[in-house]
Amino acid sequence: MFVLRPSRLTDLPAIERIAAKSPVGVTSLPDNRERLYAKIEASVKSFESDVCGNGEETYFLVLEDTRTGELVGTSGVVASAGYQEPFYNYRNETLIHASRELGVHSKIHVLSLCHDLTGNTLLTSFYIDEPYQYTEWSDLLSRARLLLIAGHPQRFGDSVVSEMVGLSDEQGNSPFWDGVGRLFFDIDYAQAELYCGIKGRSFIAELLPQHPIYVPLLPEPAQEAIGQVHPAAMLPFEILINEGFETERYIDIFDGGCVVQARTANIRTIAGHRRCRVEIGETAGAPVQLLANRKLTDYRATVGAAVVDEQQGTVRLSQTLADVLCVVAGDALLVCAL
Amino acid sequence: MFVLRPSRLTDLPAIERIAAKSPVGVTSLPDNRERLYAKIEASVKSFESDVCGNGEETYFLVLEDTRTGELVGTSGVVASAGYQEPFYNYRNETLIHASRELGVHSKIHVLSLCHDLTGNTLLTSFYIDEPYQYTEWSDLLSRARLLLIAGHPQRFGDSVVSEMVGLSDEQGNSPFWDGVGRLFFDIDYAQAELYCGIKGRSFIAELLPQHPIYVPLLPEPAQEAIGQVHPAAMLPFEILINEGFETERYIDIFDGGCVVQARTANIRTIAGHRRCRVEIGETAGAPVQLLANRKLTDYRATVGAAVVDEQQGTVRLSQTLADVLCVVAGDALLVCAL
Amino acid sequence: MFVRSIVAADLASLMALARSTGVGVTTLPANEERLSRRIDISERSIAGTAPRQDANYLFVLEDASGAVVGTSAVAAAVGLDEPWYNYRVGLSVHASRELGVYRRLQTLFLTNDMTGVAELCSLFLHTDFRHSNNGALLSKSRFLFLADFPERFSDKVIAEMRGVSDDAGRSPFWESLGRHFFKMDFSQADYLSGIGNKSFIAELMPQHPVYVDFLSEEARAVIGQVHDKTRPALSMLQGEGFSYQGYVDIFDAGPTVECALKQIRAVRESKVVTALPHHTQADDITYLVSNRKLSDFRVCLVRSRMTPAGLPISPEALSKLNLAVGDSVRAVPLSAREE
Amino acid sequence: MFVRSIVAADLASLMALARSTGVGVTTLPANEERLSRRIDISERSIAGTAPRQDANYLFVLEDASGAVVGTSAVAAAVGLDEPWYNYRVGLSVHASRELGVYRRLQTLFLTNDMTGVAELCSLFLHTDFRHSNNGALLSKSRFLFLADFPERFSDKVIAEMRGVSDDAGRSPFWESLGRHFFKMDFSQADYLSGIGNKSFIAELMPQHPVYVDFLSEEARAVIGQVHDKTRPALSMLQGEGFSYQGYVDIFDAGPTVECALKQIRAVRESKVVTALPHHTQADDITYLVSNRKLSDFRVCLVRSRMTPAGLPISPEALSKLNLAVGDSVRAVPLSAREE
Repeated sequence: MFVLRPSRLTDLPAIERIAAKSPVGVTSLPDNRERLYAKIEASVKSFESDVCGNGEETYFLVLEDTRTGELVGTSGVVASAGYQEPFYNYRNETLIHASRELGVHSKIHVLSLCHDLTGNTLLTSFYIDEPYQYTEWSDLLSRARLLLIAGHPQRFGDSVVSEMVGLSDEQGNSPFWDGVGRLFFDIDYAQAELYCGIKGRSFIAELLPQHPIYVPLLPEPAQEAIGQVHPAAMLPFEILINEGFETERYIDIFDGGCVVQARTANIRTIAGHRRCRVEIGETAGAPVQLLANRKLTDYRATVGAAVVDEQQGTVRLSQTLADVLCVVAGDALLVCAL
Repeated sequence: MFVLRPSRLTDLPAIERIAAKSPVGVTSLPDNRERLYAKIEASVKSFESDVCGNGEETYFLVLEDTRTGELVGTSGVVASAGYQEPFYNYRNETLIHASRELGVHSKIHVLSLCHDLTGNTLLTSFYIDEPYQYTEWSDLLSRARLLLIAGHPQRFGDSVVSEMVGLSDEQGNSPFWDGVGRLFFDIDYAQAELYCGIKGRSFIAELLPQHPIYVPLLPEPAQEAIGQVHPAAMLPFEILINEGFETERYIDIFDGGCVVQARTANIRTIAGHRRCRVEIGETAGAPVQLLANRKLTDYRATVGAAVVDEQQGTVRLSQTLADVLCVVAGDALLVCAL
Repeated sequence: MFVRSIVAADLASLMALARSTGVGVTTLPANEERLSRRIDISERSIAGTAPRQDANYLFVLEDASGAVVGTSAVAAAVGLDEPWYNYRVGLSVHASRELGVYRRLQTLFLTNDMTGVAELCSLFLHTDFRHSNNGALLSKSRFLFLADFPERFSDKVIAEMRGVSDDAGRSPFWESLGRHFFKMDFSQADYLSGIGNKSFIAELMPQHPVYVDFLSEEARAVIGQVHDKTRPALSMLQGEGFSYQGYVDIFDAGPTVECALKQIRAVRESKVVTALPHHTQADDITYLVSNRKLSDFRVCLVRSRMTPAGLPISPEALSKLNLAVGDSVRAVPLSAREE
Repeated sequence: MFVRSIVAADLASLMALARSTGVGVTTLPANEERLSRRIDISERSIAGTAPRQDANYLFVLEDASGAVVGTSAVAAAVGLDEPWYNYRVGLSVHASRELGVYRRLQTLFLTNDMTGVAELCSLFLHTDFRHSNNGALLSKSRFLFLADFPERFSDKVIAEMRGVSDDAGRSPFWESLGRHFFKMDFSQADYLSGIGNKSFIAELMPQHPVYVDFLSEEARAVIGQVHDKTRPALSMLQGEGFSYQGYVDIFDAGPTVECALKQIRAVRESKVVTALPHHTQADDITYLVSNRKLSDFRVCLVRSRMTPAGLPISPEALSKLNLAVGDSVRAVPLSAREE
């Protein structure tokens, strides 16, 4: 059994191991001890903080094997994208070119540099070891973040976004970067991601032109990469699509990867969860559900059998599960169908 | 008592009288017999049409005094903005100008020509005679459109927008037009609105530059007019704000007036209405509510006393009210609190 | 051979010339109504009754038999009626010392910068007459008109040079840029533009800067380049002081060459002198000579040598110019090489 | 008085000159380290060891006592290290025949078009010496250097002219445009720009075209205009063939004037001739004469008259030039008026 909980400074060695395995493009999991340490430290502070809006907080979670204590995955939530530095994306847009005299009305696809998504809550740092992909545990790893948001709505934005890693080949070349970014920088994709890791992403964005980029002029491979998702990122992408996230409007400025967005209130897990009072008892034959407490520093989420009584507003759990979730009878618990 | 119903060709003289009274800027109520005739004709056809998406339909409603048959107001719904010609607005945007070396990060407000709202359902043509403003009848006139949408969601878009008339003085001068549009056209606001009425609005939009307009460079009065609403349009504006429409993002390209927008599903009247079966009976002391049937050519909406039984899913009405609403016992009726 | 202003009676000859050109010369369509309008505008321009935005002076080359064998024209000021579009080839530098990045990118900006300038246009010479300096006479005679009546023109003069296209009329620049923005062939766009629809086409072209690096290699190579067949015309204009200053055609990226009116060699170096009786000299050179008359403007070539007293001119040439000895003429060596 | 390349030993004199200028001359700050670096770059430029993007040739005017009383410089190619920004004043026409609308709007486009061109800069003359053609000598001596060593420079040469500002240093253009984009005074922006921070400031300026009509009337009036005190310098450059081609400074909208290197009058009309023994003539004019030596470049003024055999030069002038009779010099009349 696995439990999702806030990361601790003592997790650093295990998280380093995970970061080393995560693909290029997941800049939120840098393969760099100091930055990971800072990330955990910021998360600890965020969980401890007493805030009433979404500010600089970043929440970093780990998926722990309750038997062995081993970590097999990470995920994170940034309370407010663009809080510390501007959060840039390309917006997919069409321009209308009209000539009444010729009776022509053509729509031209352009990419416009924007920071529309500033202030949105950002889901980041999703990584799970291969054996647990496409199981209830990968669902837990991604969706428990949404229950964290549901449990503490005042700490997060009205919209939630997530940047999906875009297409790149085995040599680390990104067709979108090669067709767009390279024009302005003459450095390759891996180098660009490296700079981002060190200098921050807005550093490069600020050097990109503010003029719209005409998509029909881009090389075919770059056009095709627009809004695509790297095969290695299909799992987190599919989970969010099932949650009702939309894909059309924004893409990543580096690799053209899809940026998904949803109104917080409309996300399936957030709209569909129930808040219940915990009862300890028999759960044989009960459905397996997504469960999360409403605590912060003691935030826990897992997947397990639970019986919800809608009328009473209660949820019945085994004692073991209650222990894993750090709750006792009478505590609040968020429950959502898998 | 007043009832809202689809306009008919025989209403033309009465509607002409209303159009003559409506303020400049309400181009959806042109003071022109032929165009009003075409508008009614299109509406009749739309109510009769059998469509399964939101296309070219335009619905034009009139508010009738049930005693005298006199018309005291109009309102309309365009199923899909930009269906026949592009629907242009200015998008309020900020550009970030950053200099790391100087440690400066400034946000510059710009207006970008866009047609983002294409495909949204558009509320138009709101006008009500002075004595009935700020009464339940003005509420009916505006909100019954939302019940029309609620009753036939497949005929409308996922988002609803409405353009509010912006600021202009008694001489018909618009400070926003004088500061922006006049630069490119050298014609005054009234003339511009006149051209729009005749040639269509996109005609002028196509001649505006695609480059963003830097707001700090505009004359003060033009800046101040951005997103403002003409005093004469405060009533329809306030009704929609109460419905949860948002104001920040788009403005009109002519007068800078506010363009309000809401997700269809989140609009208060749409989210909060109940669909009930009609029962005829006693309603003494019952609350006065917004009522609309689910018909098309026989669409009727009014405000009256009605008793809703939530468990049974029924609504009890007087026979008089049922007659006004063109419903008999067992018919569906949409009910919403005022 | 001599050049003169066109007159209404030339319509039939002009039609005959237009028919002989075959297809493709959009500025000289074999359409009686349009040619008649061109002649009318030219006559009204000379009479001073055409407004400046319409003024367009059309000249013809008349051969010994009195036939019209070529045309050339000057528009007083373009773009005052409908917008006149060019791309301007600019430079955009993206650099970051911290990242060690320095990129210099060519950009194309849609502009109307040439609004109001005078334009050399409608140059056409029947193939049978493309020899013996006829082309130079036909083209450069306009410069003497500019020199004689500068107040009728803008201070700047341009000529749009045909860009690179292959034998099938395919323009690599068009294929890489224009075609994306509206679905038609270059030849069709060029035709619409030629008959005066340029502004409507331009509505469809990108308004935001286009980075040249996004274009195909072939397209990049032809920006500001002329068609092989236009090379002699370009050389001639360059010899007169015209130069490419970064403006190109929005369809084929052919260069617009420009020169200040007063800096055109044939304007700057032309002199108003007295016509003297003729006497042949060993070191005669070819002069371009105008009669300086607005209502009956004529230009021909004269073999002679300037003297302090004036220019000796043969009786034949004087008769072409409708002048007599002692009249005033404007003369300039036909080309800088002659001097 | 003569002009020569700066050498390391000039540091103390240069510091003294810089101190005497008072505040405000950003190109000549009284900062020993920065002046020392300028001298070093100039020496390395002459030695050919400075890369082209850094090459900057600094000259000084030495008076009879051996004191340094003025400076002038040429940068080989600007914008190769950090972007070089200008606004280009363009035209945008908004017209609709159907609406009867025709509007011609001036626009400002941020460009890096001047990237790679040579720039005249750092001209400063001590107030006590602003007479007797000293200013012309100091400024124009650079043209002889360009004529003698053109391969070291780009084909185009520019000079940025100071724009209009009032006595308090307030620029109407800045107040109407720049100030909106970052909250500082023109003088501060100008200072940051002067010390080489131009590109960082430009990051804050609007990248999209700005319609001039959005600016204040005062600001519109000064676009492409020079400060009253800069008018003589502008006239001098115009006399040499420099002209304003629509590029202005992004802060104060002062004009950038430009000329092809080979078209600068003092370059084009200068001749390499032999120094002859001196003899005064009645019709002597003032020549600008260089010794054509890269490692010990010198220029002075000579009253003389060109002969087919060469230029007679006085012994004093020859000594300033470190030459003897029979050596080769480059000479040009100091101004077009002299000819």
